[in-house]
Amino acid sequence: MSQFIAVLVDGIVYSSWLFIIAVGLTLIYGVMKILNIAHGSLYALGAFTSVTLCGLWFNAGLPPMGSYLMLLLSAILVGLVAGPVIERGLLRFMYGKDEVVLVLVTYALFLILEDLIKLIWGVDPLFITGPGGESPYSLLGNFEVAGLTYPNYNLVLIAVAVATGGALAWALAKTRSGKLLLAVIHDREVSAALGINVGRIYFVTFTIGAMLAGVGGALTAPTVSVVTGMGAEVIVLAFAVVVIGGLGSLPGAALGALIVGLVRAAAVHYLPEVELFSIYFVMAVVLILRPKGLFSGAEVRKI
Amino acid sequence: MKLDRTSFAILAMGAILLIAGPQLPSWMVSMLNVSLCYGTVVLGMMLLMRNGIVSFGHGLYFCLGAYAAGLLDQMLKMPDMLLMVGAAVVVTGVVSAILGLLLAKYRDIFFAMLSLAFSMILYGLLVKTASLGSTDGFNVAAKTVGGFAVAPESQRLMVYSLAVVFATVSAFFLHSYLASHQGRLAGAIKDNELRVEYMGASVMRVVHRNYVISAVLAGIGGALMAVNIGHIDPEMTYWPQSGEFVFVAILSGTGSVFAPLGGALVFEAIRSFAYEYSPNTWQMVLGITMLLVMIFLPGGLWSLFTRKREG
Amino acid sequence: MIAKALGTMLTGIALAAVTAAPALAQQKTSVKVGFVTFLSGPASGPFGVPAKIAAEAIVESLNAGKAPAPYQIKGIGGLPIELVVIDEAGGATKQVSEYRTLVQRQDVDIVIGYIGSGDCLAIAPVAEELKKLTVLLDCGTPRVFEEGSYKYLFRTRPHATMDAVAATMYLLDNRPSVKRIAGINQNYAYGQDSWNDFEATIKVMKPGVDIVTSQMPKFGAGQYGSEISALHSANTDVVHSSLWGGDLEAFMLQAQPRDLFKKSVLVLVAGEPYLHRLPGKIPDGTIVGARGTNGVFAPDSPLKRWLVETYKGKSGGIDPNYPAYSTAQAFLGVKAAWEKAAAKKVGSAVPMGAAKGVKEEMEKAYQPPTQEEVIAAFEKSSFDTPSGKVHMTLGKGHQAVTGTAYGTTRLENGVVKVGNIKYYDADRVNPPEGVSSLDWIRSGFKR
Amino acid sequence: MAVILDAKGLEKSFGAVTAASNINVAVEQDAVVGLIGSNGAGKTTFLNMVTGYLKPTAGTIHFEGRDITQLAPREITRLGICRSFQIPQLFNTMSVLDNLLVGVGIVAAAGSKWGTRNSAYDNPVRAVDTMLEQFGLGSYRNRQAGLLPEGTRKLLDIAMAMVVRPRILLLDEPTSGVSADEKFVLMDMVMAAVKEHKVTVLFVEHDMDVVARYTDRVLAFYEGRIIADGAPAKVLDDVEVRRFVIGSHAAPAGAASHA
Repeated sequence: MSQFIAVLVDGIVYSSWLFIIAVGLTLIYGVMKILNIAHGSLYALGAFTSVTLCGLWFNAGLPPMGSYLMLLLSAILVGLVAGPVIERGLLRFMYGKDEVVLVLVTYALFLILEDLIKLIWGVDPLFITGPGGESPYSLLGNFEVAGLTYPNYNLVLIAVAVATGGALAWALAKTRSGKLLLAVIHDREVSAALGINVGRIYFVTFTIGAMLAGVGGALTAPTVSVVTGMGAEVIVLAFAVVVIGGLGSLPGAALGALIVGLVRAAAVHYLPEVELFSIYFVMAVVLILRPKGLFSGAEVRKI
Repeated sequence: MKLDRTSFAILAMGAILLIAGPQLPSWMVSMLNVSLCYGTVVLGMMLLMRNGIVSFGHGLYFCLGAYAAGLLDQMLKMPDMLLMVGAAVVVTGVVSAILGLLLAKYRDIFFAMLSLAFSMILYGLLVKTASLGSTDGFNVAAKTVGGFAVAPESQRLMVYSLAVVFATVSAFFLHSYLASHQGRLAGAIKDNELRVEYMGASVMRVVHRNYVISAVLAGIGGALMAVNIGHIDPEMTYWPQSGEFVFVAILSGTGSVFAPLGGALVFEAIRSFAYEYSPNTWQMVLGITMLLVMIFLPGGLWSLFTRKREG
Repeated sequence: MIAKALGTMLTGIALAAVTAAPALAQQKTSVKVGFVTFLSGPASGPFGVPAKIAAEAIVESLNAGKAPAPYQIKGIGGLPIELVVIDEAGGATKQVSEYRTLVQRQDVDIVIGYIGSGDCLAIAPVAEELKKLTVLLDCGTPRVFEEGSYKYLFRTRPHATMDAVAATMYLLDNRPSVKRIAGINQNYAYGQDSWNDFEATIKVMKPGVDIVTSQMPKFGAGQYGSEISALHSANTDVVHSSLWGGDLEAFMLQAQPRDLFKKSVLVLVAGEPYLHRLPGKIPDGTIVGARGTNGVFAPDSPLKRWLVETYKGKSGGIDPNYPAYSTAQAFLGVKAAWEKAAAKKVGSAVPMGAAKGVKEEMEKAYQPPTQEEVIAAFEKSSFDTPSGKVHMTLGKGHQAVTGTAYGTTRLENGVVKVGNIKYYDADRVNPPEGVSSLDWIRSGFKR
Repeated sequence: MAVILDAKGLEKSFGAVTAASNINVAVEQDAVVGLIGSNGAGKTTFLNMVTGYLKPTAGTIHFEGRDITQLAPREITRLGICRSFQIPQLFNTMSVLDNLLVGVGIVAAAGSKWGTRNSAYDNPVRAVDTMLEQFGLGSYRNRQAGLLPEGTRKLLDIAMAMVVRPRILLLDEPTSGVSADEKFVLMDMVMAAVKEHKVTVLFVEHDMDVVARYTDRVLAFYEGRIIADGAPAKVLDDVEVRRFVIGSHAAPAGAASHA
């Protein structure tokens, strides 16, 4: 029983983490039809930036609790700097091209950003730690479930995941910009004909998507050692999540993250041997049963 | 069979490469050899792309072909190059015929993703298989060709010549295939599947057949690569490898069977010189090259040649 | 159009062939060394770049003739060393191509490098085919010389079996009562081998132990929450781990606040390079090794002080870690063999009175040794390094063995110190010639 | 005349929406049947059920006595029921010639499996050229299909259905998007080709002049049902049809005079 609870807790924590990483990916795909491989690099960028900013914060001798602000600031910075630069400087010249070509464009971007990160931060693994070993990961204390200790930071992950998902769902359903966004998702050309500024919507979407990738990276940074190549490891995982859920679907990303998270936690606890390919196995099974993922739009009649 | 100009050119290329082999510096033979193995895989990618389909998991067959070749040496002690390629053809043919039944229904990004999932499952399985060396893989040595022993000093040249022959035959076959009704049908499927069905052809069956052909080409490329490199590991089915095939296919363009072979050579040359002269930023060099090609040559490098014709 | 394309392609090839025609043989003025190490990817930070820094520092110091005895001769045999550095990332397939390029296009004299075991395995037969002296730097797999036998290939550091064997000995010496064993290792060849060796060793040395769980997270997984819970629930006495780099650091960052190590002792077979990076995150009492008598385990000597000093000059004050020591072993091994061969050549070229040809004979003797002569001198040699003496005894004289050491950590004034260090002789922890590592362990360490 | 196509009791509903109910149609060999009705009346649904794009909720469709209700479009095409589309379905990146050669290739590759018809094309290119002339497409032979003007696209779309040797040709609004003076030119060419190959024709049409001029039978659809069926003059004069189908359309009397 206690092991089952551990699976649940581990699974939910991991799912939250996955969701935070995957939600920006699915948003960008939904609106712009770009499966953004460079999402992994933006995630890494968020992590590296937060190491730098938290480092500055701690070195200035400011109160450790402020490091959370630095995490947030890093995500915003990534969104506001990298997002517009990439969208205005590169992607906007590519709209209308084949989806697969767009994937390749972001793959090229991913290769460039990987080396760029290396040039800026070097190849040494970095982590966030204050002069006395403080880290945003352990500052908040622990909680205990089923005889296991968990840092409260995990609750932050869950809270951020729920808040992000909720905020996006609310914004899409209730706000004017959200409704415009839904219109663009539904039909780009008709929206343009109706006078919606599609270019602007793409710009904003990509910036938000980049920011969400940055949030993922910034929140991950305190729990890991930030190292080159971390984006590559994460991106395929995020793909699996959004593909399982249905590309471009917000509830899909949530369900996909939950499934992947729980399956992985169960595998680790009960059958560690299969952990390595459990996720891809789930992905293949889901795609075989539901070719467009769990939450996919209805087929449009062509004739 | 009537030979057109391209068919002649393919055969001429094969003959020239065979004759040039012994005269070229050995590093160039190596580079050509790797490019030909790659090019054979990319020929298969090109066939799929003619159908409007892109696989992000073709490393699966590249790897299966290589492991089929490797296991022939490792387990059955039959280190014959022709048998190795034959084993690769059989294994990739059978596996793709089965997976193709599923995949032929998928398109666009979903095809790409499901094929990616399959390739990653193979990766997981191989990593778990300690008896095959897990991620370290194992070495493959081919010692005979069609039962005839090859002297160690001429082995490199033999491996190269074999790659030339198989790449030439593959290109020749694929060109004839694409020049036939099947090639037109592939383009038709890319343009409008509904109409193809309403003209009485099974899109599924055509896609399935072309998927199997492309998988077998990848398998041949994998087996040739195994013999050429002398070592195989699960990295061959890891996603960046598959991504690289897509990369080379887009870089090359789908205009002619020469495009994948030439594109593979260009890619290999860029990569090799980037490793050498820019060891810290070779990924950036590749990324920028790729962006430039996609922005300025949307039809791939091949469009450089077709443009001249039109101009 | 097609003919034109073909023509362009073939002209290109022909042109390249002409310009690449080998330059006429010249007098040797330097020793060109191809150095291959990870410059990107997860292994670059902890292994690749320290190795590169060490190589550059060592080459600079050797070329200036600043190394202590017995390595005072400038460069290698008086010739300056020229380094060509290549990134090891990209997998074995690419590495074989790059290796061929190094040897055939760059025309290097010696290749030193390779950290990934897969790369080492793949390079081995190619080195043999191209007949190029190649020294493997840091890879761990015992398979290279257990599955093959090579003339041109050397490995100047011991393989990874001794890490597991010595770790078990140290563990049982210090905690004889352990009953429940668990592991967390990356799911790739090195991680699997480390765990299998450790599991086999402990089953031989202490029959009846319980293997409660073996966690094998994906390489680069980053998130270890579930694994930590599983290890916790397993109620284990020992957690064995060969994690390294970012994965190890992430695991420690996540495990430490979760009290995993209150009840379990942690064995980090390759933990030494991270001690200075993780103060406060490595629990006191952790058993650490450095894959040989490297780093903190290296006995004090002029050579060790030389390495630390030259390395720090290049690294901005950071101490060399074990990949840096491995690099020193490779360079010094080659240098020792080369100079031994040169000396032998001169020594055996006895002037025969005033006979004709003496001048020529002497000139020939003072030519740099041929590759075959270096190899002959390298085989079964012993040489001094910053980590002590290295003996090329396995693999027909091509595979090094050294002793190793383990110690226990404790935090002192914010610095992790290693105490209770025990040294293990090479003979105790390495299999004898001709026996595979796993067979040797299962046979109960028969010699 | 023998009945070639026989639909009995066809029903089709999408959830709560009924798109077709109790449709009974028997079409005789060589007939030219017009399908009329306002948008959403069920004409295209009927066409889609006959060609297998939609499966009826109830009822059966027989072609030459064979039940084709559950067959796929491809199989139905192979048996000899071919169609054109409201929005032309072309191979846009290919030349006009290649668009038709695809069909020739499919027929040739199928060999003896091509329904009951002769599948041999002795000289595919010449056969296609003849067809292009017949449809007035000769001058567009090497043009890219995606760049053709709308009327030409319509013609090519119909030619693509003809090239796979139909026994029954279903045309979905062949003259929509075609200028008024081109309509009859287009229909004359199509009808000439159809007569030459002895093909039965059903076509959906909004232009009552076209209907009156070319059909020998008209089916009027309203809310998923057939409300009138018979000779054009009779159907177009029907009160219900005039009220529900034709509405403010052209005066039926003049149209009837053509028939």
